[in-house]
Amino acid sequence: MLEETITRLFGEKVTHDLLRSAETGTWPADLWRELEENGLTRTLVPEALGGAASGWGEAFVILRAAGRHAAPLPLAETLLASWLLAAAGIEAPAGPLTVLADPVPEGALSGNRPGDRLTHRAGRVPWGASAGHAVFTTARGGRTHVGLVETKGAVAARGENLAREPRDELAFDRAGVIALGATALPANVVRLLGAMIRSAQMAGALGGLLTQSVRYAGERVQFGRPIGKFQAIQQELARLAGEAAASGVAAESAFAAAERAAPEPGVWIRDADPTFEIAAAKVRAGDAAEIAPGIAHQVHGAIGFTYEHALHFSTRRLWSWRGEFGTGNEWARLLGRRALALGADGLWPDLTSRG
Amino acid sequence: MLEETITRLFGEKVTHDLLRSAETGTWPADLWRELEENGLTRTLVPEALGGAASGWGEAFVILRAAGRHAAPLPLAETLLASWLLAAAGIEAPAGPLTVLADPVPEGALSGNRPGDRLTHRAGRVPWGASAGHAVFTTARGGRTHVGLVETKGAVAARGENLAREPRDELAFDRAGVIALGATALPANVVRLLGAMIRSAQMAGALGGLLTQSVRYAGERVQFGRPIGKFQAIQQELARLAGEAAASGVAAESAFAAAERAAPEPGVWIRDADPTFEIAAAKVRAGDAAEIAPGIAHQVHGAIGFTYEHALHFSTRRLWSWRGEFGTGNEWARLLGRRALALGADGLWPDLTSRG
Amino acid sequence: MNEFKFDLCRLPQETKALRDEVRAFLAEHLRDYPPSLRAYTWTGYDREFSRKVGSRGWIGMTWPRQYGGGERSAFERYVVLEEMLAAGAPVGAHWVGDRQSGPLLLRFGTEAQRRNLIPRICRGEITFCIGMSEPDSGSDLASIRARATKAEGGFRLSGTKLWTSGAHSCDFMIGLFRTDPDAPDRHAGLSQFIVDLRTPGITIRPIRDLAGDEHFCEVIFEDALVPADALVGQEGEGWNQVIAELAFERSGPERYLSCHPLLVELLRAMPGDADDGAAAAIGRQVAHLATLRTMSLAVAGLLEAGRNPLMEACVVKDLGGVFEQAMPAFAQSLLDLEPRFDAGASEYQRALALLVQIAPSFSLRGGTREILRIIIARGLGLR
Amino acid sequence: MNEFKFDLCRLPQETKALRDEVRAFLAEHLRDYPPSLRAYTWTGYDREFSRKVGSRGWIGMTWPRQYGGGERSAFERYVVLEEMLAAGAPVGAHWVGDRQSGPLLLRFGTEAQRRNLIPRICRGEITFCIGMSEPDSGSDLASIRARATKAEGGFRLSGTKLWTSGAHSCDFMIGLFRTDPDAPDRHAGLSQFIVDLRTPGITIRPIRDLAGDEHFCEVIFEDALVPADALVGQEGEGWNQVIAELAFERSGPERYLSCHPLLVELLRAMPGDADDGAAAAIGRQVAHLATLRTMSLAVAGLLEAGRNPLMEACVVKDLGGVFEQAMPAFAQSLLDLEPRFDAGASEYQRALALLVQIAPSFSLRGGTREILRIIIARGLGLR
Repeated sequence: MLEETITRLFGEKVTHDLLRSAETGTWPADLWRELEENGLTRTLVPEALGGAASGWGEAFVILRAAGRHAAPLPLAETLLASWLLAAAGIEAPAGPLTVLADPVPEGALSGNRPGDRLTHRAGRVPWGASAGHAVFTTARGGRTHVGLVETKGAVAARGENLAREPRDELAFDRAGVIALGATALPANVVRLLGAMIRSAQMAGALGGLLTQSVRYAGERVQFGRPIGKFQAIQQELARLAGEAAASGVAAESAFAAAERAAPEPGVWIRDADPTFEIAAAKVRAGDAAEIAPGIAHQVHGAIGFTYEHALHFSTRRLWSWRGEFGTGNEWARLLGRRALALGADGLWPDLTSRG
Repeated sequence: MLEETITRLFGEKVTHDLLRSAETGTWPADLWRELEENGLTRTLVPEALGGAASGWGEAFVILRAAGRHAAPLPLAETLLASWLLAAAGIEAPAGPLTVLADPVPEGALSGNRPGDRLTHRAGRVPWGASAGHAVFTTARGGRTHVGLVETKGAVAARGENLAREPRDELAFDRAGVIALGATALPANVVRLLGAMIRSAQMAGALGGLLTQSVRYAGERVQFGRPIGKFQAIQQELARLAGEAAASGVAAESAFAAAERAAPEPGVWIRDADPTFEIAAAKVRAGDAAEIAPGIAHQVHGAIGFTYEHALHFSTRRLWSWRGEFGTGNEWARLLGRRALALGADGLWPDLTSRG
Repeated sequence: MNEFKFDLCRLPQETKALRDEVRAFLAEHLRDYPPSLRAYTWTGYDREFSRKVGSRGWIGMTWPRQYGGGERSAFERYVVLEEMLAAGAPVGAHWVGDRQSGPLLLRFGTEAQRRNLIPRICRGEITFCIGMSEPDSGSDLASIRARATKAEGGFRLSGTKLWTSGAHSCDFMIGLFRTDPDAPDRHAGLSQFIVDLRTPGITIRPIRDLAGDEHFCEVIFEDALVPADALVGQEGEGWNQVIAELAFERSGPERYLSCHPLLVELLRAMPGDADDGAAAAIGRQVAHLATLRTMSLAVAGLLEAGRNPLMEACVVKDLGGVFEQAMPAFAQSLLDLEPRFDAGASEYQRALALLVQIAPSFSLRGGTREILRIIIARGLGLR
Repeated sequence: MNEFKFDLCRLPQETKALRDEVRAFLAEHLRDYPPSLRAYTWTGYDREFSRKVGSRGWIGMTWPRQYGGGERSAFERYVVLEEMLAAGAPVGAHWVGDRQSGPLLLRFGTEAQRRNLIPRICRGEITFCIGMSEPDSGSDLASIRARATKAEGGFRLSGTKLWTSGAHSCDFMIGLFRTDPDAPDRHAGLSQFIVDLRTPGITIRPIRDLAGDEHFCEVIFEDALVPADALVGQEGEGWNQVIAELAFERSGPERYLSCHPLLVELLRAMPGDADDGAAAAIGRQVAHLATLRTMSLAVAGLLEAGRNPLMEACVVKDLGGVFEQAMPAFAQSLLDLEPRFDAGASEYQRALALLVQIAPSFSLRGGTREILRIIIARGLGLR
């Protein structure tokens, strides 16, 4: 149901023209409004705070679809930001939101109550200039606090990733903190869940590559028959299908782990730490992002390299997202250090204890 | 000419039966005698010392052919050992020879003249028990000395590599040093030239894999036609051909560099240090040995895994040789450290200065 | 296009106790079983061990109680299987019976065949092999030439089966024979038989493999007479029955755990000060392993739910095969230790030596990788 | 089977001085040319630079003096080429003329064509593009539909050429057109023409690529009239002439140096304390680079010796393509730096950003990798 709704919505609205204009800096206001009206920007917010009170499983479906369609707006960031706010009991302001990937150092805040001031510089903030508000975390007295600031006046420099999605530099200079609240969340929660939302978007983009490539291989005729009939092409498309499927499973598994760790905002069950599944999902998607775009481009031939064709909206996002909220290397190091610490006799019991 | 002679000789003599019996420990005496009679065991020895006075280029042709036919005897080791002896002005004794890969520590020798005694333990000596004599190196007064000992009485343990070639442990206990002489060679000469001779054997084995696989693909019928007609198989055989060709070129290039550095035994031109080319050859062959056997086995299917089929005589040698006289990793580290030291602006000038 | 659909599936909480039981059992019975033998995983053969497994009720776990089965869930079976494989237990003697022959008989066998054989499979008493390939038919099973001819007292079998794993130590073969040489379609006219391998006229010749082991066999039939009730299922329906059987084969934990004992020993052998590059390389393996397991479990869940996830199973087999086949090279990229099996070799080196040699065969088992990918491509709608 | 034969070939000693000259030239003229532009290697376009290169006698180096060539050896040309490419010099404006169009005209052109065009190519004054692909013919060139029809005063060209690199900045196109639509064989009835791109009836539309550059073009011919002497070689022989032309394309240093500027910048960006794993990874790249160069030189030597190393050239192209295509991923495996091209990006990041995006196209240039490998397989005797 949800999947159908969102797929229909993105399918209709995220047109080629929309994607092109978004890449020149135009905010897709209609699409955003549509998402808001369907309650899709607040799915992770409890009803008490005006949200849909859905879980991470629904968020996965939404974000995978957003990734598949390359939806050019900060839906993933907004879902995460509003969830973080809800965890601190803060009502999310209207409009798109973004997050600061790393905790703000203690000294950056002048106090610990609303009305206090934030002085801090953060780079590569997704959609920093388009989002009205940014959500940040900071450690206070051993607890992770979540805070909310306006981005107005804080945009120091515009930037973009390879997919021409905004990645801006925000410089807060005694910016008023609208709200600040304590949570039970881990200190690296934004980077952790950030990696998770990117893994869902990547899984979606990989599925999109597969769909586009299979369709093209069935249509494009060379040497008198569709190229999809050539064994060499079939072998490659089968590999692409495997990469897409594995990334999808790994990402969904990460969201399921997040659902177990955080069945509702504000709750964080330490014994159900989802770091393993999230790291695995980001690593798996990163590896797929190394293989799959090459296959899709190889199948498409020259046309796939033109800006006019839609393929690059997916491949450039994969090349960008694989590095965001931690590269595959970084998350793999974490998994590897963990495995080395568990040792020969600990690896398998640990893996199977997870489900 | 030389290539034809040696190919004919190995082609006739290195039969399946010979290979099988060698793996059970039988010394291929006839084949060895034939090689000796053709002067092929002393090609690198100057005429004054009773050899053929050929260069490293000829040695490459001989060793590549030996690798291609999986010739089960220490021809490579004998060529290297006799060359080392010649470099020290020592006449090589009759029969097969072997080498100790690493220099013997200074204290292992009771003196520095013939008649002195060697007390030393060396593992994984190729054909240690089959070779009558072992050649070793040792550092004395800043110069690399080459020495000769009998292996008789020194065989502490028999061993073998994955290809069931003997790799024995020799324990010399006050063994009489038959001869010892100073040379201009670098301290790591055995490991260095050892890596080079293995790269030639590996190039030969890779060429053998290609020949066997192409022949089999042309003969084996599945689904009504030779499997070599299937595009998926063609793609893989083309890759195999590339790996074999690259390894051959890299190895030949290493021998050419050795010829420039050591145009005759006893000479070692420091400005023409062949370490770069030899390391590159061992790395390239090692990478090929990771890809090519898999392709050859995949093409051959089940029959290739049987002991009765000849394929494994080549694949098991590749799996063994890739680690001998330094793994690809070890030599790659050396090349990498060198490149890092040369830096961004030094890499290309260095590469092109080599030829 | 068919999009592949893996619905996530977690093992039910109840399986925890079972897992602990299996681990205790393995700890006890495999205490001195070395890594170099564990590396054989499901090709390790030990009738004694299989009888012990049977006595615990871990063979035919999902089958009806009336035939000696356990009527337990597919998940419980999955847990037992993956624990056995991860530990490298010698499950070879009951492997085929539990995985293929039992399900085949339950589905297509006569009541008498089931009563006679299934309970003995469950007890780990009898062992099976699969006779499909022939000298001139590898991946192309429709080209089978071995014949079964109706005769006084049953069928006479003649011809040669090749690459039959473990035939020399098995009691029965489920063999595919041509019963109608004149059938118009190459896939028609084939039938399956349960062949008692002690039947006169059968010669079994083990074939030594490159690693020195005898695992494959050639089985020669010279007018060997089997009774009429050796026929399994319908005469002439052998092809369709085999296809159904192959599907059982595709996505179990054996599809990505064949080299698991090596990964375990690699972790044991790694130096304490592994650098960042090594840590990342290991982490990447772990990520792939975890993902494959999740995918494999998803397929098991779909099967348990009565769905037919044929393509998903193919994808797991393909990815799993690439993963496990690459493991020996991965190990060698991290540790410069020679693969060897002679006297001075460590257990890690022995396990590595075995797997370096046999891993290339993993992409041949149950159809080559190329054919598997063509099946997947068809599943994507390409043909 | 044809065994591939690479006879090693060292550059003659005389080339040293030339190499130093080229380096001095590049040091002077590219002093401020940044890595992010060097990453374009032979797609970098600068007429001014090409004229300077021409004035040094480094275009048409091997051609006869009577047409303005240098009558120098293939090795001297190789040295100039590899120095230019390794430095990432913008050779795009003379690239096609020097590499394909000049040799084509020398081989098949009329005396008048040679006298008119070759000297200007040598001076770096005129630039060429190749018009082969069309909307419905990618790798399958025999399916070309653009037509040349005999007319008063020459030929009338109609149809569309696609993926013509650099047409919008070129003076001439060497185009393949169908002159005999009724030829029985698809490969027959094709002819090559030199088309002055200022000819009325020609519309050139640059096509923006995924990285934001305009390099490809669509060239539309609407009854464009070219003179009769625009025909190159024999009418109807276009296919065979093109095949000969493709062979020039296969094994030069451009087949493995397309990402070289990135490798250089990666070395610059590496931290001083690179660990063993990183060192080994870099060493492996160096080993492959050195081997590819030796192979490519060997092919150059065989060509210079009058041999026809077609298959060897294909092998170099295949291996070189895999090597250079993998370079961006390799760089990313060593350094966790984002590929980006916005304001704050470093030169390394910009070079990486470009190559991450365009490297996948390297296996399409001059025929796809699949087709190349099928050609190699045929060279092995498989068909």
